[in-house]
Order: sequence, then C-alpha cells, then structure tokens
Amino acid sequence: MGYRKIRGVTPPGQYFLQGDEACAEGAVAAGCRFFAGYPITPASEVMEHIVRRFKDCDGVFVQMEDEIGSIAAMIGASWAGAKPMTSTSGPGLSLMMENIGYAAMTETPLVIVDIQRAGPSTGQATRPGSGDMLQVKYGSHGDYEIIALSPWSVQEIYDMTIRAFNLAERFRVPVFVLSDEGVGHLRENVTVEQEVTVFERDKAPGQPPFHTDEPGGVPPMPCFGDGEKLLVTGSTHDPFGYRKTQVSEVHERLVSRLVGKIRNRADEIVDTDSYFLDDGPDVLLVAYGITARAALSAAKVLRDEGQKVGLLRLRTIWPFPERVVVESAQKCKEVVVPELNQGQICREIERLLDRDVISLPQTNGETMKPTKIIEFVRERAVTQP
Amino acid sequence: MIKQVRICGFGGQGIVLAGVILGHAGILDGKYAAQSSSYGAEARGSACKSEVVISDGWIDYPHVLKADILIAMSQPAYNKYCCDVVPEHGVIFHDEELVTPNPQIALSHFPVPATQRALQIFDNRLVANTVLLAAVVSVTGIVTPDSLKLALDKTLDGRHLEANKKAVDVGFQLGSIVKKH
Amino acid sequence: MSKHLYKYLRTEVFPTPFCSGCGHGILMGAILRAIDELGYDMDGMLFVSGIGCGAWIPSPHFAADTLHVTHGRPVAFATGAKLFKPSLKVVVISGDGDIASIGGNHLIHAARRDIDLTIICANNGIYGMTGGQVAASTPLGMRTSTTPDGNRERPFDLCKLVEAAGGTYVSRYSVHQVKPLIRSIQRGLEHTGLSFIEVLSPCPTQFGRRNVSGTAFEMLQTLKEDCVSRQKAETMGSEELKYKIVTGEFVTS
Amino acid sequence: MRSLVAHIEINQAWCKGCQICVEICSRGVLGYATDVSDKGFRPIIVEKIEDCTGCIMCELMCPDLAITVEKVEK
Repeated sequence: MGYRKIRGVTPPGQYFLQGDEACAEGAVAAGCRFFAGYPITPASEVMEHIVRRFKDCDGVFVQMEDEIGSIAAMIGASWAGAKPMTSTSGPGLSLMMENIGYAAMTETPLVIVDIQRAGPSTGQATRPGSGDMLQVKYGSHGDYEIIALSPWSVQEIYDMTIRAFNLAERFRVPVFVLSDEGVGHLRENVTVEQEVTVFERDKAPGQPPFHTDEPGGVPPMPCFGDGEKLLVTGSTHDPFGYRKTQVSEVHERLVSRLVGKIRNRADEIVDTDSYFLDDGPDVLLVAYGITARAALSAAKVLRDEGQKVGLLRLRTIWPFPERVVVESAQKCKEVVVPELNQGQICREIERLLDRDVISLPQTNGETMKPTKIIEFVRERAVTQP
Repeated sequence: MIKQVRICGFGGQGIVLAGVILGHAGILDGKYAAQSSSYGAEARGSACKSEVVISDGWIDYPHVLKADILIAMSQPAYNKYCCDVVPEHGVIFHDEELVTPNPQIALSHFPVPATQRALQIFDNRLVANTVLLAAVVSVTGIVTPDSLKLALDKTLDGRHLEANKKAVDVGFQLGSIVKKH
Repeated sequence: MSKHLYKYLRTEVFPTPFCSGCGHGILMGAILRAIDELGYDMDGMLFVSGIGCGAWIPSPHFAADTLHVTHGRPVAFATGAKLFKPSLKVVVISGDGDIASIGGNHLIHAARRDIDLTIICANNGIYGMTGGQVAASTPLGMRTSTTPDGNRERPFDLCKLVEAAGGTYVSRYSVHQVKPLIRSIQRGLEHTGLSFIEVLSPCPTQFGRRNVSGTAFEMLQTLKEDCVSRQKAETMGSEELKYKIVTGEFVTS
Repeated sequence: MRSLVAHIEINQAWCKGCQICVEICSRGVLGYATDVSDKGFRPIIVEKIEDCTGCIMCELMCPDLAITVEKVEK
C-alpha cells in the first residue's frame, strides 16, 4: 500500500509515439490491467494500443456495447481489484456522466481519458477543442469532486497518465486525463524510464470502506472476493455501505467528505508551470493543453519585442489551481486566457479575481496559432498604453 | 535548427505515414520531432495533410506555421498550401504526374516521378509516398538516410516493409538525379 | 428451513422493505435455497443489482459482496467484475424495467458474449417502486398509472430475446412454481456461460390493486392459471395461447 | 420406534401478514390470531400442528422468510 517504485513494463528508452499511444503506455506502466471502451475519434488509438500492450502483461480488455457499459464495467472491475481505464471523447463522455457520479459516490478509483474534440454534439470528430473543461467537473448531478489533469505534450500525457492512476488510487476518485485531439494525435519524443512510482490501494480488512475519522481523509478500499461482504451502493450510505437514504446527517457527512477529501488536499494535487513571471509581467497568459504551447511560443516572441508577457500553465484543471492563479495575477495588469472554447476556464478565473479577465476564445476546430495571441497582445499594448 | 515540413495530398496516399516515418527518422538522428496530421472523418479520398517539425531541442509549437519544405501529392493540396512556404529558402517537392506547379510561385520546385515509378517498378502506387519522401531526404538532408531506413523498420512490418525499403532506394536514386539539375 | 438460510442474510436489516405479499421475497428465498443446496460459499459470490424493487433482493439483504448500481446497468458492472476476476461467481438480480428496458442493450450484449453470468430477472410487469407505471413487460390491456385505459403496447418476450441474442441457458418460472424455480436457479448457477432466468413475481400493491381484486394469494392463483408449461403449450393452438405465459426451460445448451 | 412430527416456527418480527401461508396450506394448519399486531394485521399462528405433513410449502412461499418448518422427534 502507498507509493512504491516498480520496474516498468516498457523497456526504458526513447520512443516516437502518438499522444494516444503514450497514454496507453503510461497506463500499463502505472499498473492498469483493465480497459473497457467503445470506439470514438480521436480517442480510439488509446484502446487499440492498450489491446496490443495487454498481451505482454495479462491485461483484460473488453470492447463494450456503449460508453455507459464501458464505465460500468470499469467500476465493477475496480471493486474486483483492478486499476481500470477507459478512453473517450465528448459524445462518449456525455454518456458516461451518470456513472461518473456513481464512481464519485462509491469512491471508486477510475482513470478516464478524454481526448477532446470540437463539439457540441457530434461536432468535428477529427478536430481539437477544449469544450469539456466544465463538463468533467459538473456533468453528473449532485455535489462531488473529481481530479482532472491537462497535458500539453506526448511526454506529458505519458507521465500524467501514470499520475492519474496514482491520484485515483490515493484519493479513491475518478481522475480525468483531460487532453485534446492536438496532443492525442500528435507524435513526439517520449522518454520511458526504467522505474515507475505507483500507488497501491490500502485494503485494510474489516475497516469501514466508506468512512475515516481523519478529517477530509480517504478510507481504505477492500476488494470483492476477499470475504469482506462488501455493500457498495450509489445511494446514501453509512461507513459500512448500509443505505441510509432517509437520514439527513448521514447524507450531509458523506457529501461533505467526498468534496472535502479533494478540496482540502488541493495543494497535494494541484500542479502548474510558469514562464517569465519573475519580473511581474504586464500581461499574464493563463493556458493549458495544446494551447499552452502556442502561448509559450507567443510569450517568447513578445518578450523578444520587449513586451513584459508571462505564462501560467495549468497542468491540473480540477481541483482548480486557485491559489496559484490569484498569486500570479496579483502584479499583472491584464490576464488573458486563450482556449479552444468560448471562455470556460476564463470564467473560472474571473470568479477568483476581482476584476475583468480577457477571454481569447477559438472554436473553429483548429489549434490556436501563436500569431493569434501575439497579434492580440500587440493590439492591446497599442490601444491600452 | 528547426525545420518545418508539410506533406499533403488525399487520404489513402500514405500522407500521414510518410510524416510518421520522417518524424521517427528525426528522433533516431537524436533530434526532437513533432508530427501531426489533419484529415476528414472519411478514411479515404478526402484532403489530408501531415506536418513534421524537426528541431535540435524541444519544440514549443508543434505545428507548421510556414513550411520550409512542402511535399505535395495532389493538385488541390498543392494549390491550398503552395503559398504557405517560407519565401526565402522554402522548397516544394511534388509528384511529377499528379501536380502541375503554379508558375507564379517563385520557389524552387522539385518534380519527382514518384507515382509513375511506384507503378512502373512495384506495380503498386501505395509506395509512391516512400519514393517521394526518400527523394526529399536525399536532396535536403533533413534526416540521415540511415535513420530513414531504420524508421521504416520500426514503423512497418512484413511485406510492406520489404516493398518500402526498395522504394526508399528508388527515391534516393531519383533524389540524386534531381539534385544534379 | 428458513432459519437455516439466516446465515446468508444480514438479518439486522430485516424485515425486508418489500410490500406484504410481494413475490420478490419468495424469489429471494428460492435463490438462497438454491445456493444452499449447491453448497456454494457466499464469500466467493458477487451479487449485482440496479435500481428498483427487484434490485433490493440481494442488496442489502445478502451477506456477500453486493454491488447496487445505477438504473439499468447491473449487467455491465457485472461484466467488468467477472472479466477481471473470473473466480468470482457473479449473479445479477434485478427487475424487468432495470434489466430489460433501460438496460436492454447490456442484456442482449451479455447474451451475445455468452459471458459467465447468471441473470435473474424479477419480472412483476410494472414499475413498482416509482408508482406503478407501464413497463416493457406489462401485458396487453393492463391498467397502470400511465395506461389508465389499458396497455396497448405489446410486452417483450424476454426469454425469446435472450435466446435470440445467444444466451445459453434460458428459463422462465413463476414464483408459485417455487420448486422448479429453485432447480432452475441451480442449473443457471451451475451453467458456464450466460444463464437467464425470468421469474414472474406478482406485485400486489401496484399491479394487483389496479387489475385484480383480492389478496396476494389470489394474485398468485391468477398467475398460476395464466401459466402453462412448455410441454403443454406445444399441444395448444396459438389462439389458446394468446393470453398464456409459457414457463419452463427454453435453452439448455 | 421413533417417529417425527412437524414443528413450525413463525418469526413474527419479519412477518407482514400477507396470508399466503394460510391460503396455500391444504390442511389448514395455519390461522390468524384474534388480536391485531402493531403493524396492523392479525398475526399468523399455528392452529393445527397435528395436521401438518411437513410439505414446507408455507415456508417456501413465505415472502418474508418468516416461517421455519422442522421435523422433530416425537
């Protein structure tokens, strides 16, 4: 139980992998041995690659009849002791929403890879977008918390998939690798290390699986078939899983703990990256995913032109990096948020900062070019001396 | 050094695969490479492009902004992307049969009879992409010939590998002729 | 000996939440008797159920691993658990609305896969828990809270559905045929592959009060009169069979 | 010579008084108490144990697992 180092399944070295493939490699490295999925562009390559890799490590793969079945099978497998994964994109994610709430309620570790495409609805299947940023957090009904990570490169989707499994097991929560077509279908250098740090579940026989006295703590998770006589239910339940749907205190305590175990540990989960922030830039770019690469490229060009521009990159989206965003924005005159949606994360930042935040949205199914950001900042510099 | 390559044509010509092999050859040379592609929902016949950026170090923006090298395998693709090439030193390689260059584009054009040779030598137009790519490598030296061959080994298997290995040799030969012009 | 079955129960949650005279309680006893006679160890079993009255048969009553899931999805949850841990004996027990309506897609695909699950569908022909709405299994003409003038949609023949989709053990019994039902559950549990047992279970509260007068026992009597065995049905004409329910084993491959 | 007779135990805490057991018994072994329970029905009682054949139909058909029929030595 807890964190430990293991020898990876993939021989160490340099690889040239697609983002989707690297994600599958990361999963196998982290100990994922169960995958249930349904084909969808641009996420199918994760599934196709993991099928091949499971041959080497006795993984169990099933292509289910739909995404509802996929996530249901994952939850069943997770309680049978698996570290499960699925990969999907917007339309599939929409179908999974009910059981994402179930997984949050039953504290079931899952890793869901969302290779975002341009929506809504079927939209542009082969084109990138970042339209699911709020859906992963709020898509299922009721109050709950999840974790979402946002990689910007193929190396990072490999590393973050490993981290996603560790966080899922550590916090007993669904974790999203919230990527996009831009990274999922990108091929880049990936360095695979010999050793991988993984988190192993604490089974703690006899202990209540749905309660801990530690405030905001995470209870141990036993497994089907070990004689524990587990009661797992999506209804309001007491520490041992007995349904208590008419007891208001039980519901309050349960929901508070589900939310608190993530919110109170935000500092352990949140991960960001910053560029050119030391001198208190005039313009702060806040970006994530593939768009952050355009933002970094733009920041470098603008810096060369003498403009004080900095970049804060969100590697974690949920829980939202509130403290870092507030601190980074403090000394900046303007905060600009380029993203492949109509301002989803921009609005989240606006909620935190007591001032206007500038949205630089793009929803044309293309990745954002650095020139768009460069021209936007140049223009602002001229019009707002 | 950073080089941006755009390969374009229609679905089914191996446009994406050519990009993957070129990018893979880049990392075998010890470089950093980023390859991406764009295509419609149909598996065959629609417009298709593949982009490769090869650099000595990490690549901030992984897509092609202006191509140093454009490789065109269809007329519509050529027409769409021929203006998006670096004016100073950009070069265009095109399939001699499938693309007629626009005389108004003042860039070096390298016509390569890739499809014609693929049909003639292999009776298989599917290796035209490899013939053309090998010619590009031979002329520009963007990756080493050895890495290109090794990248084929790592990307393909079985009968495809053998045919493509021979196609590389044909492409290298064509490249050396093109170079002399 | 009901008391002999108490070791399989979480007796602290009893009495059951089922209405007085609900057939689901008879089915609960039949399942436990089948397990007891087979000598299975409940520690190696997993019971998966969805939402609805039928889903409450195993959860929280059975002293075993139980997974009480979202409406319609128990077969899919069970599929994941079984595939990852084949040593588990996985049994799905849920209602007709759960398994055959909202979850119908998972049912036919589990049958197509012929995955080693036992699915026991407690069919009361109505949505009992939510107030007696029409179901995909409500017989023609029956009054429900959403068909006050009688149901005009034909009900599913679940056994034919599962058979057509590839299930390799398929049977139907009513709870009044309790002894053959127990035998059939045993065969289903012992079967390798997808076993499907449809169990007709009267709902005196929602179905009964709208459609038949009298007690729970009289409902059982009505059900008994409506059922004919497969053997007998083979001798009957289609007109005679129009309002009959055929019971027995349909697939035993 | 030893002979066996039936003994019927009714778990009154679990019984919901549905009467299926009373009706299903062909020998009229079970009946109703005269008083009314706190759950609002007349509790089931064993009236004529001597007529019981031990067929256990009442036990098998009890939806509340409230009946246990045992054969005991006379």
